[in-house]
Amino acid sequence: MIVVDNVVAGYRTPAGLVKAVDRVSLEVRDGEILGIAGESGCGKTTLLKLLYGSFGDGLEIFSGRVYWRDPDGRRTIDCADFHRHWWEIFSYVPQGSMSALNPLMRIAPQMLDAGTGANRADMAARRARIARTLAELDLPARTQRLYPHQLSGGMRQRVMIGLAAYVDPDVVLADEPTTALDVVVQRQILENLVRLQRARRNTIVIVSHDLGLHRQVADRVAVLYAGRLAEIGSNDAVLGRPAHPYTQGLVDSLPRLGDRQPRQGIDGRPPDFMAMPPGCRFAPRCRRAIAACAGSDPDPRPHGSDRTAACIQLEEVAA
Amino acid sequence: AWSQGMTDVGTPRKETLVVDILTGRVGNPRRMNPYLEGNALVQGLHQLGYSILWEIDTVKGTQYPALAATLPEALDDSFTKWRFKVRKGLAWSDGAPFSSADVVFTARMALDNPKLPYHRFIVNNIKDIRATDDETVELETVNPLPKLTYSFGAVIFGNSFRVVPKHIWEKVDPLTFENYPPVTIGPYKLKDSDPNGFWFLWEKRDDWQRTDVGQLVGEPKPKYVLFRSYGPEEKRVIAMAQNEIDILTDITPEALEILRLRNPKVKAWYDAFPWANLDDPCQRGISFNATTAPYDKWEVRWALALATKIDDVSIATFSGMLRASPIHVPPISILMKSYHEPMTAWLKGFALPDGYKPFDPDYALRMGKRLAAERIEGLPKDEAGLRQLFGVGWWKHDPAKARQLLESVGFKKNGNAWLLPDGTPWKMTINAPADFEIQSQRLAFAVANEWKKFGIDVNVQQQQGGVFATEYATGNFQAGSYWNQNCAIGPDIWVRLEWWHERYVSPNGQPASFNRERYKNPEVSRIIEQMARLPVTDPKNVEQGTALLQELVKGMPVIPMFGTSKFVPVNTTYWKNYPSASNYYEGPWWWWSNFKYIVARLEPAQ
Amino acid sequence: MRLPGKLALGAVLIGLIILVGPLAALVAPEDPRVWQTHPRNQWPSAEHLLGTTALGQDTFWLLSWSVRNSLMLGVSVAALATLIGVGIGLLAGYRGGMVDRVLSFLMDALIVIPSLPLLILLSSMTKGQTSLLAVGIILVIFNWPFPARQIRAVALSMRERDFVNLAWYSGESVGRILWRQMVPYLRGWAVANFINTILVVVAVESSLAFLGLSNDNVPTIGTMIYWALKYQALIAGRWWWLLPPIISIIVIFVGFFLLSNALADRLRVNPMAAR
Amino acid sequence: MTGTAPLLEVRNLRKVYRRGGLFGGGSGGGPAALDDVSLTLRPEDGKVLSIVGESGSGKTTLARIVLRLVTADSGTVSVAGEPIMAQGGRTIDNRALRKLVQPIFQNPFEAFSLQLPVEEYLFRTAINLGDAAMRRDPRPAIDEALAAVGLSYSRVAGKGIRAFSGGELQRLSVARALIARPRLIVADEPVSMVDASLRMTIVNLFKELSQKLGVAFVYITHDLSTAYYLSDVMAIMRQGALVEFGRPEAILQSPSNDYTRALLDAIPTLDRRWSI
Amino acid sequence: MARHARFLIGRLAGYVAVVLVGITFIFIIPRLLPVNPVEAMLGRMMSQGAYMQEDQVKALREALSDAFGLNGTLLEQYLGFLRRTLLSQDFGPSLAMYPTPVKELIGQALPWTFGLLLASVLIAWVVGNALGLIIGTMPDSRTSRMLEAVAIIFYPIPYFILALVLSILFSYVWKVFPLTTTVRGAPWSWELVWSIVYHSFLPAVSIIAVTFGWWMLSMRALSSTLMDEDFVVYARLKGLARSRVLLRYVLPNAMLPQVTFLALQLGLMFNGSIIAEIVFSYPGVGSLIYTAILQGDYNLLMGTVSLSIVAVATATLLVDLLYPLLDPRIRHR
Ligand SMILES: Nc1ncnc2c1ncn2[C@@H]1O[C@H](COP(=O)(O)OP(=O)(O)OP(=O)(O)O)[C@@H](O)[C@H]1O
Ligand SMILES: Nc1ncnc2c1ncn2[C@@H]1O[C@H](COP(=O)(O)OP(=O)(O)OP(=O)(O)O)[C@@H](O)[C@H]1O
Ligand SMILES: [Mg+2]
Ligand SMILES: [Mg+2]
Repeated sequence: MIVVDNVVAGYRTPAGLVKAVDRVSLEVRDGEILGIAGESGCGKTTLLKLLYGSFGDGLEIFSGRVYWRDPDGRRTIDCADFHRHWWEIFSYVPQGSMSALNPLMRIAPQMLDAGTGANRADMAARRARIARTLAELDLPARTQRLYPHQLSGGMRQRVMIGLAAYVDPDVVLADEPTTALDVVVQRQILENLVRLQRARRNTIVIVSHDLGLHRQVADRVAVLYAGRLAEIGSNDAVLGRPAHPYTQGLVDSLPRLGDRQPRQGIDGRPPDFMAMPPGCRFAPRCRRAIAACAGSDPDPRPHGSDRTAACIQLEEVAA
Repeated sequence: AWSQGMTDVGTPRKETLVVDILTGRVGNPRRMNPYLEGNALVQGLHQLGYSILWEIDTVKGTQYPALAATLPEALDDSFTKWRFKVRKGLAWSDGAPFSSADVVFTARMALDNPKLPYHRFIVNNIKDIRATDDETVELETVNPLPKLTYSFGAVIFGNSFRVVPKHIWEKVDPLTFENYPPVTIGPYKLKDSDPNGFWFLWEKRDDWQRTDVGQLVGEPKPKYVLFRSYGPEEKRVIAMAQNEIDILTDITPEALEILRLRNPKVKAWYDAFPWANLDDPCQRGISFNATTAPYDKWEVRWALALATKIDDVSIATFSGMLRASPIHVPPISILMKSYHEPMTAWLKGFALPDGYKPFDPDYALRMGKRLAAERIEGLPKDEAGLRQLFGVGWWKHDPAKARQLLESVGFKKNGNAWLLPDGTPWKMTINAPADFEIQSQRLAFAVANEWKKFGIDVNVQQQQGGVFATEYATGNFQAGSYWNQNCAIGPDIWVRLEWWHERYVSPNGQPASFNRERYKNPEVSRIIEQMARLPVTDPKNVEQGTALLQELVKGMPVIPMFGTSKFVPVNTTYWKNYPSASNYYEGPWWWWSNFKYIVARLEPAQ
Repeated sequence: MRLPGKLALGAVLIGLIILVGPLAALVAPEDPRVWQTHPRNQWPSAEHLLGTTALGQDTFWLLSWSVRNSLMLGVSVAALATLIGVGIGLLAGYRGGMVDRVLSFLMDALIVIPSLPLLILLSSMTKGQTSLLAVGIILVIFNWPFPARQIRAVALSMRERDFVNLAWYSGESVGRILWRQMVPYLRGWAVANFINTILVVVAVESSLAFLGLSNDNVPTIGTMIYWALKYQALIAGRWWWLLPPIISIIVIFVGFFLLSNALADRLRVNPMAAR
Repeated sequence: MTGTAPLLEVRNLRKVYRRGGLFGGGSGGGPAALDDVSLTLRPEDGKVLSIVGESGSGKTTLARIVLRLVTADSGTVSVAGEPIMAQGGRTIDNRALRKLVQPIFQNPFEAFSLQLPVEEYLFRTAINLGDAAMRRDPRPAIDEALAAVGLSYSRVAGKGIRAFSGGELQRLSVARALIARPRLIVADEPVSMVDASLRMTIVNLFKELSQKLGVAFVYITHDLSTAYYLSDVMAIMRQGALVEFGRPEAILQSPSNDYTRALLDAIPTLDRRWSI
Repeated sequence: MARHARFLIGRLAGYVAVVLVGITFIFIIPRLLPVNPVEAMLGRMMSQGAYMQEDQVKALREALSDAFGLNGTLLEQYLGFLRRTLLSQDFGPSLAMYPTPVKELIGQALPWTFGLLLASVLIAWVVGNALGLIIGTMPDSRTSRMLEAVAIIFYPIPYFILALVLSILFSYVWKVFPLTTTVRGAPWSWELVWSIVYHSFLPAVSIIAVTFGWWMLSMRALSSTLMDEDFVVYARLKGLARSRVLLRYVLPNAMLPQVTFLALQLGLMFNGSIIAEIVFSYPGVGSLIYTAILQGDYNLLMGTVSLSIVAVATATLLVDLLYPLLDPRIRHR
């Protein structure tokens, strides 16, 4: 279980702090698939990096704590030490995975490389696993011998998924893993992933802005808005019966095939981290905003059995 | 890095004399054919391998028979028919006896091989040569050749007529023969050499008695003579400082100073100032191309002489360890006696056409004072000693007179800078050797420094050997720190000064063999012709020589400056009885053919 | 962080060199090229800060002239050679095709031709009056192809990257693409090449002097070292003659190293965060 | 026919990637990335051509050939009547090409230099390709384009690529292409990392631009719903070949091809859950 | 395919052109120099003081000009030269060391140059790049700061000084290495190999000391830029050991310029290292070139330099062809 305990984290820039994750608390439960959704730039990637313990690029925790606890609760690891367990407990599919491959190495050695520290299964076995994984991802066998630039965007992305999955870690953290994939392949891969997850009971966190995708695979879904956790709860609750006006807006803006009527997204634009509106951050765009919204920035509170949400008018909004 | 008492070529250090190779590493070490000009010989072949018919006594400046048993005897009054005998009982290093046939064979080989570079010389000089018996050679020259021994015996350095063994060479083509290992006549024979040319090991012959050295001096003590090259001066100095080498050739005064301080066993020619041997037979000065304006005027050349403060030049060049010479032969001991000292009176009275007397007899005294002020020890206390050390004097430093001379031929002074008669600024380039012949190199800079102060835009162009020589030969120079022209070793100074004859002048652009200053003086030429007719031993040689020198002083085609100071340190750790100022039995020219006579006199020090 | 420290140290070192070199040379009370103006081989003293040479020159003033000349020659040759080299290398690699073929030919031909005989030719044609300018030009001509060849290789690979394509589609000229898109990736490299070339220039000066091709009218660090060696300052322990030029070249190098790296760091956009 | 040239005409394109290596030669690198692809977007058909297809089916390759970043083995391409690629024939010069076509690259993380502030691309585009007014003062145009993609200049100013999220970078790519106002924008998955709400905003913008300003789009995507929503003509690709080409309604309502049916089937929606 | 063939043909034509230009140049330049090999040799003989008469000098001059093949027009000489070099790789006799064939001289020097320079160039390359990589990628670690400080202070010390100081230290103060080259041992024996290694040690160290700096500086710059790239960042996120990230991800991506220049250096190696060879008395090609220039030995100069011309041209050709292997993205346009 990964616990995020009231964390404020983000980036220090000359213009000020970017608190891309702001007072967020949540748990990633063992053996679940957690979907993280939210608008572009709301802090999904940042949150995922926290879960992975990746601080190389200026990310800092300003307050709060992130740690992992093993199922028996005997061992905890602080996120500062996660990196010792990369590709053993945790693996990661970065966003923009298309440029995350070394242009001068063929695919197979790059995959073999991952987790060399932790996973010392013998080479032949690992090669076989790589071949199997790539096949599962619907990649031709020759992919192994190609250089990254010889792959299409989607193929590279699949390689990255394979890279994270083939060593079979406890926790797979995937950041927009299927953006470059056509839906057929995407479905195939996700189905595969879920099937494997069910068999092995490992944990998967998928970041995606695609609510439809979360609906298909996630056990629970978290929705972020401008660095804050808007809503978290079971798939059916959050996506079936959104409680937060923002989640509602997202659900509504989802285009439907065959629909040619102009559709509007949520009004307005996501706020700037440097200039957050006072009170509830969503208020300026919220169709149901009331005067009180500008005065308080609500923390998530339980709403129903399996969800928490952060809105002062929860009752009213709930469908 | 030498192990217990052994050299790194595997000979006992105590029995080995280690000598610097004058020219450094030899690029083609297996080629020892002395008749092919690209083969370096100073790695021992010249000094120890071959013997010369008539060797030079470097103390007296006269020749004596070496390989020959006698000096040549002229058979007629026209000096075209000669006879001499070769030494009896000599043998080649392979044991074959030496005889007059070898001498004749050598000459014939050159005569019969038009492609041999030496051929033309022999053809021009020898009409016929034959051995009348095992020890007698008779020859007939093409033209009268009163100074036959100069042509076929050593004067300076040696002679190109190197007798080779007939029994070997008659079977080979001298144009391609490598001559390795060489069969030689000297007291040592080549034992081993470095394929890369860094060292050459010579071993004393068991039958050393059957050599000219053996007969004339006796048994040489060093069992081995190792010629080796250490590279740049720093390394050579280190090598001697740690007793790896016994004899160094030609280093700078600075290097000598370091050596003296580092290793008390290292000795120079003198035990005190000026340390260097001053008897090198070529003197240093600045030459002019006498056909290139404005240096074609004697006024200009004389003005430049008077614009030179010789004391400063001396200090800048070799810290004052130099003997000045106002005339065109080197101020070596023998010639000081024959010329410099006798001519002092004339020099004092000598006047330029306008009556100005340029001679300054007191250089020696001023230098004595100046160096004493620098706390140099060991300087002579008395005037005579000083004059003997620093020379009879030089020309005055008189910029005013120099200016007047220049203005008399149309030069103008503009501020501090001189303009040529045509109004353009006077720019002058002095050719100087780059990184070899250090004394000439430094002299050029020092003189340039003087003339700059006088207002001429002087620039020293250092040149590597090839360029330096080529420009000199082709007359492509204005002034140069050249030294070839003014050399002499004995009272008969004809050998080199003969080069001043105007028939040798070539147009600029074409190579000249001699008189590269391109100086034409009918009087000089006339005296030279007269001297050519005198036999070597004729006392009139000195008389005529004096006249010649006086003529040259008037014309000043070269501004003579100093004798050459050679810093040739020796290391007395393993060997002693090297020649030195106090033990003057030979000059210190390790790279001359008479080196074998020096080796024969060395004694083990331990 | 550390940046200002580096910058400051670099600036101080270069400032020092400028002070000791060009500035001091301006106010030199004497022409250090003239020999025998002072007693020889003097230890450093109040009168002669760095003593005197074996030729009776004041070492300090000689040093200041040398540093000035070497600095001028070194910096301008290094700057030009680096600029031309990087520019042409990028152009050849980026444009490819005929342009590349021609430029590569030029580079290869210049790399292949040894400069030594050419320098000898030059010096003999100018009768030893080879000016700093002429030497500088030759050095530039023979030193740009090396960076060019290396940079071309980088450009060959970089031109396949999308941000370069995007810049091209932003209407950028070839020049600006090279300058804005490629150079920033090579800035550090170019700076390294620049300071390295300064060293090359000083080394060439001394080997020219070693070959007797330098002009005695123009003292430089290289020739100063050469003369000191020639007069055996090294083994005679006359450190005040030999060490100052060596220290100068080290200071120049380290100074430029710190300064240029600090500046390059400044110029660089940190991709992690806002500027 | 109105006599106006097609906005985009692609004829018989073929491309097989070479294997690379020491001599770069040898053609057997793999199957053809494009196998005799022809398609045309006529003005009368509309402005937006969307290309949907399997991953690795050659969409990007096609786009890059139109952009002249990849040379095809054979075939011709012209945009608005101007030849961009012709077998041996005349082609337009680079300047004209850039006025005519603009790209949005698939991978936003590769599309900007790590060493430059991202805004530079916006400014340079405006200055190089904009009209006189824009050249004088590029800011208004930039602000406008940024606003259109839900960003503001102050959020962009001075920042390097790493300071942006993936979606933000994609939006910047879109904004840049818009500033150039070309005749054709080749957008390779321009909104794949953008959430549904913003995606609609941007897609709406495309629609608006195509209608108001006549900018044509090649819209490469795997999002069938926006493709359907936006495009006038749709192409579906698989393994280097065009499997369907026509009006989106026609294709989606009566897919003639198994692959198209599979595509429609695989779209994740909220109302339906896959049975895994 | 056709495009590729075009590239190859063009590149080969360039190769031939470079070699021809270089060779022509090295034919012409010495002949413009004011140095005449005959005069140079006469000068040498005279300054050694041998007594000569004028007809002797003249005769020598003619004989030597003839032997050296300096008669005939420049064009005739040039054509003859091309024919000889291209057809039979024969450069004729050395002029300064007449009549030793140039081939023989080069053949003797080559193994030395090769041994010394090949080893030291490669070692410097490895050491310099390794240091540069460490310093560039871990700019804040103590070790790399120290390494950097030491390297940048030592690197600018002029070669000549460094070499001399080294030999004073190790051949005089602490006598572990010899002052000069005396190689002993039968050909191809271990003793010989050891002897060569022993004698090459100091020169090699000094060459390495002055050449590794560039590799370090350039690698430092290249690798520090690369640290920002996504694939490097991700490689670290893969949990790879730092060394592996550096060696497999950073290093190869910085190799293009490094390999290019290494190839150039290996080509230029045939030039030898003149100063090193002089200071350390090393019998390599460098000292041959030096003598050739000094003595106006046209043939020797042409022989040695042609060798280096061909070597450099070949090296650049090879790297050009190798680029696609080093970076598969590179295509020849
Ligand atoms: N430079 C290249 N060298 C060799 N093969 C390549 C190269 N680029 C692409 N390919 C191959 O060409 C095929 C088509 O690739 P392309 O990038 O056009 O696909 P795509 O349709 O854009 O896919 P995606 O939706 O995954 O981005 C793929 O099989 C890919 O492996
Ligand atoms: N290194 C950084 N320095 C400064 N700001 C950053 C940095 N990385 C991200 N940000 C800012 O933090 C916010 C959150 O970024 P994050 O990458 O977490 O978004 P995201 O939810 O993943 O968006 P997307 O769906 O577009 O990828 C963004 O506004 C972004 O501009
Ligand atoms: Mg993200
Ligand atoms: Mg693609």
